[in-house]
Amino acid sequence: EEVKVGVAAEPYPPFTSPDASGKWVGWEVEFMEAICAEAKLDCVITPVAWDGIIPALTSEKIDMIVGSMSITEERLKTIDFSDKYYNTPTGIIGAKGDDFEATPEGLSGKILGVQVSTIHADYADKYFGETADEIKQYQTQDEVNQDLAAGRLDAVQADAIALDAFLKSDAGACCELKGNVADDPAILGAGVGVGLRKGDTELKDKINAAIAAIRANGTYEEFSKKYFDFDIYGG
Amino acid sequence: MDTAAPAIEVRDLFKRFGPLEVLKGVSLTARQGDVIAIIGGSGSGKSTFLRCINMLELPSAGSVTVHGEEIALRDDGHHGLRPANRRQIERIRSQLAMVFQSFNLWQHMTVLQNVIEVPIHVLGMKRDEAVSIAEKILRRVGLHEKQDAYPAFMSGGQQQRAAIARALAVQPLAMLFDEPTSALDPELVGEVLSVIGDLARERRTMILVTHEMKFAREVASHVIFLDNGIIEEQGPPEQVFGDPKSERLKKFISSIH
Amino acid sequence: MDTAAPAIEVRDLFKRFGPLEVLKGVSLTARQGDVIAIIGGSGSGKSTFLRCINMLELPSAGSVTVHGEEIALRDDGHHGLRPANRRQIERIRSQLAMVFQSFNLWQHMTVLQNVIEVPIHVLGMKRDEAVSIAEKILRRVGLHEKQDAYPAFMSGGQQQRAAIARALAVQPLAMLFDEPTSALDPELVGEVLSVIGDLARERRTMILVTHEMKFAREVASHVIFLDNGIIEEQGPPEQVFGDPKSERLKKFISSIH
Amino acid sequence: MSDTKVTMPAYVPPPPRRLLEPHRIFLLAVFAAIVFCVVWFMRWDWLPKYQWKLIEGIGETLFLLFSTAAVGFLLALPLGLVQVTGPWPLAWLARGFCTLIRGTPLLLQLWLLYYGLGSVFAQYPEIRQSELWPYLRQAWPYGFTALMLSFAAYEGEVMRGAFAGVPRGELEAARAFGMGRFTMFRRIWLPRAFYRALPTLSGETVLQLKSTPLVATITVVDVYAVISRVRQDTYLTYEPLLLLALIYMCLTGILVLLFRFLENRIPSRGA
Amino acid sequence: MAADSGFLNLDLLALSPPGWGGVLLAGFAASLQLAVGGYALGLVIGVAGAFGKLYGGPILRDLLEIYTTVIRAVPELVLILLLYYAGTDAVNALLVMVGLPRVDISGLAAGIFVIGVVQGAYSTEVLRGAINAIPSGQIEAARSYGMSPFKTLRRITLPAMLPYAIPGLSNLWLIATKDTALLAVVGFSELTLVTRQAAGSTKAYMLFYCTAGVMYLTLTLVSNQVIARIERRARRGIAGPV
Ligand SMILES: Nc1ncnc2c1ncn2[C@@H]1O[C@H](COP(=O)(O)OP(=O)(O)OP(=O)(O)O)[C@@H](O)[C@H]1O
Ligand SMILES: Nc1ncnc2c1ncn2[C@@H]1O[C@H](COP(=O)(O)OP(=O)(O)OP(=O)(O)O)[C@@H](O)[C@H]1O
Ligand SMILES: [Mg+2]
Ligand SMILES: [Mg+2]
Repeated sequence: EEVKVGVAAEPYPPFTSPDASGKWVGWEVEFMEAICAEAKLDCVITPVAWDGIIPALTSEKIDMIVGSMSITEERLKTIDFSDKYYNTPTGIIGAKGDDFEATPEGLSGKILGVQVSTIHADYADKYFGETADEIKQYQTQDEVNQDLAAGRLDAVQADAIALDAFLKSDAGACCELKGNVADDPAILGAGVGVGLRKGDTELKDKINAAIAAIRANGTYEEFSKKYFDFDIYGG
Repeated sequence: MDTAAPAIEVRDLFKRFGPLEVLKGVSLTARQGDVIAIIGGSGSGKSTFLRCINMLELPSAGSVTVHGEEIALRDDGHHGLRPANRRQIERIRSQLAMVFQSFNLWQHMTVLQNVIEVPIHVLGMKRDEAVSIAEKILRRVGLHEKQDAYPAFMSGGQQQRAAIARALAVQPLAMLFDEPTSALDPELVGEVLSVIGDLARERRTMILVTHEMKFAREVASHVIFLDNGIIEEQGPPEQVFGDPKSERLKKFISSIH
Repeated sequence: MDTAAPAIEVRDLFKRFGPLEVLKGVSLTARQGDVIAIIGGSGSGKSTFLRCINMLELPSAGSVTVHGEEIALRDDGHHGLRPANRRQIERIRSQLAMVFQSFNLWQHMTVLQNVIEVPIHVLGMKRDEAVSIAEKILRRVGLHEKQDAYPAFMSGGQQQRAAIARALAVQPLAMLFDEPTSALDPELVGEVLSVIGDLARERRTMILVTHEMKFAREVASHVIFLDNGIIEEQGPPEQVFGDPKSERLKKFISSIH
Repeated sequence: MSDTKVTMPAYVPPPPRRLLEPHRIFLLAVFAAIVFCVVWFMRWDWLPKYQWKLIEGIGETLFLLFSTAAVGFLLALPLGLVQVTGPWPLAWLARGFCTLIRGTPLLLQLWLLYYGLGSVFAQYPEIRQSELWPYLRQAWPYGFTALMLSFAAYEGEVMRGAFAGVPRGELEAARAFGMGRFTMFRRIWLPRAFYRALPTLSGETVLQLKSTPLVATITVVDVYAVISRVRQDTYLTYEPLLLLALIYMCLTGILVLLFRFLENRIPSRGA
Repeated sequence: MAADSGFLNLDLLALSPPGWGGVLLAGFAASLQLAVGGYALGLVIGVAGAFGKLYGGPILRDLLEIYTTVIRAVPELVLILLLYYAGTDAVNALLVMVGLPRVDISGLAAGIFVIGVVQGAYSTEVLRGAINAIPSGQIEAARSYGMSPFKTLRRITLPAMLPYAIPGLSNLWLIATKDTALLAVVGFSELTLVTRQAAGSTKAYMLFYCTAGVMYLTLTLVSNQVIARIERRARRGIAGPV
């Protein structure tokens, strides 16, 4: 049975990004391959524009979303999720030498960049909307990072892991982590899950079983080690 | 051919465009070999009359009989007429070859292609035959060397002669000319008139609208003066031009030096 | 005005287009009040000659003197001439009003705007004054009610009269007409000719290229027959039309019935 | 016969047409039913929350449209003119510019300007000291530049055609009456070309309006970006897009009417 | 991955990994497929639409008017989003209604559909204008020689229309090639999206955007040459500019 797995067409390293041969690589791609193998699903990667990925799921262009999508109340109104498969804190980075904290006060007068249609966009709106000078939304995380490096942004809020990968790259040399934001589970959700159509319980059960299985048999740990030196599954 | 029935017989033709009544009962009989010239002021309805004969304009009332066969028309429910039988009209049209004032040659075809188009695609003639007839006709109107030229690259006189050749190629029962020379330079008028004059001398049936009074006088067997949608006066050319009866015609003839 | 110097004097004008020598030494003198008609076959160089007079075409050799002032030309290094002084040409042009065969009215302006354009923007007249002069002129050519119409909505005869009004409005030293009636319907020719006839009777200096022999005969004080780039024959109209000397002219006159 | 009359190969005389024929009434009824269904069965509860943002977005869209069209048109005049009369180096430059811009997608030009230049800023942080930095930092100048250049290139072509299409005779008449070159350009050539180009310009301005949403991809918050926000906040697929389509249709309608008003100032006959 | 890998690091364009050239070419091919398919579909719609508008009944004419007006008033970007989701949804809903299984509409098919529908509206207008531009006398002459309506269409109207339609149609082709870039926003892997991915992954934004620009420009220039040739042929019988 063929299952179309939607990933964001915009590169989101180190989770999903195309390489120079056009293949999709990254931690999340390996995760997907692992659960598909476990659940005996014939998975095909289908890139979809991030801001249209939920409509694509509901209109059956894809069957599931593996795209670092956090499980939130708001999304649960429209789609269903599997159990979480990783969880990370949310961080804010900024240029070196520009000292501020990842709090509403710290961001006052700053230009903050986020990726559209993410929990970070929602969070920034709610907590920094008042104080920050401007919140800019980008199509891809790459472009957010790029604009921070270019100096057009003062701060970037995103998934701490994705930010970490950026900071370690050459382009990220300009910047440093200013801290993690205060948690708000209602917005930031309870970790990242596989997005599924409502009512597609059969697939949901298979995925949940597969996640539990790869967690149990050590596969999860094995491919995670290639990318991270800490436990990405989170608490 | 059956010379008993007139080639074209028009009876009590009326035509209105919306509120404007352009033709108010015009009749005409053209026997085989007649050359009828229609003259009249601008807007008097000459072109409209000619176009009604082959149903390019549908008359509001009246009948047109071609070679004994009346064109079947029926009421269209809006105080006008519409063709009862499209096939019939198409057939009759191909017997009444029209030569337009502005030539209306098909621009995407060479002269030869223009001439053989109707014989092949309407009359169903074989290509070879059509080409050989066309070549004869083109030679006759003096366009033999121009047969592969496109109309846009020819002078007005040449285009008009090509249009005449196109009309001749269908071997029409009668030819209708609408001011065949008024779009031409004075110098080109001559060559076209001489071709038409030849046709007249061959006693081809022709109805022609013209402004060239001198020419009408020479070639026509019958002249009709249309004014304001009715035939104000008609008769042989000597009489119409030489001894006009009505005031309007007198004035008209004097205005054209 | 100084009537001693001729209004326009052209001397030994040559014009070649590439290999084609169109004018081969044409001279002309138009005194104040002269009406000079230029006739000749198609392609004989009539338009080119007229256009050389106001330097719309630059002659290859020769001189043009307007009201005693010679238009300064200098060698362009390619066997031709070019204007030595653009200002002078612009000034002289505004004294030689040209009326084109195809009217060339400015389509984006109403008739009135067309007529006042040059007085205001070239001659620097006040708007009020220009309008009042223009209205007088328009009334004169019978276009008073049409003054706010756009040229595209007027008949050919009306457009040609508007073009004449535009030319009159600059109060020109002389007027140049290039076949002012050949683009018109026979019925419109009359009205334009009558306006020009009026101007001739007022003894305005005019040079006109025309195909209307009858008219040329009536209004011209001098007729020039151009053939093949040279003046084949010239003289008063009675002589040129009534008693042509050269074979070419005889043939030409007989060809135009 | 007029040239513009369409002669169709059918013999049915055209019935008199009125605005409200029976079938139109039927179509209107169907349309009303669709509108009713759309309003009734779809979710529109988010509208009040976003109305101010939407209005601001429309404002931004209109600002971009009018500013880029105005400046672009001013640039298009010389671009068109030198291609018709200019010395060849200028004519070539202008033609090259038009080809370059017209030959590549606007989206790509936009990204090249914004992110391409951005990567240069990342390499040379000194740029941030310059006086222009406050502008370089914002997104709209890039959107403005890209849209403006694009409009200039397309209109340059249009104006080239319009300048070349002014009948020679009318220009000759101007010369024959002694107009200087500049007067002739100002009084005859330019206005005549402009009125000729108006119908095309109207179409092109609509195209320009339709290009403006691309700037949303470089963080300019126009009406499209606001609707994108709505889409991501509500996860609705169709409703926001339908509203957006409606907004653009209204804007287009207004533009078309504006241009028609301009066009009607100089009546023209036929084609 | 260095930011200073710079503008001129042409290794990044090598055809095989780690160069991105191969990916770009694949994207270019996808763009071409989209453009050709969408353009062809648009032409089919356009021919049908033009004749419908000129000779169809009043209802058909009004419906076509609505189609062309709406499509030409709404930005392509918005149309692409709407049609991309709604179009494929509608097809599937229809299939389900008649009891057939849902089909899986590939991105390419959906893209061609979207571009085709948009192009169709413009082609309709171009072709209609071209048919109107034929001097009416040409068609009248055909009628006066007794040609049937269909024969007039085939022998006179269509060939006579071509020279007037070609400039508009060639513009549409160029627009089609560039409109494919808009499918980047729905995640279709055509040239612009893969360029963005390549640029994002390598940070060599300038290099990749310029490369893609050159590719589009080449396509345009080549197209111009071909169009010029076609136009010369079609305009054999026409003197001077149309
Ligand atoms: N299709 C039409 N719709 C409305 N009025 C028309 C139409 N065709 C002709 N007319 C009008 O009918 C009248 C007669 O036109 P027609 O063309 O028959 O005149 P004509 O005698 O041929 O004149 P001319 O010598 O100028 O060609 C004119 O007033 C004209 O405006
Ligand atoms: N710009 C030009 N370039 C090349 N040849 C030209 C040009 N203008 C005119 N000619 C040629 O010069 C010759 C004379 O042309 P001109 O227009 O002066 O003739 P004309 O006497 O006015 O004829 P007509 O009575 O037909 O108007 C013609 O052979 C024409 O082809
Ligand atoms: Mg007529
Ligand atoms: Mg001439």
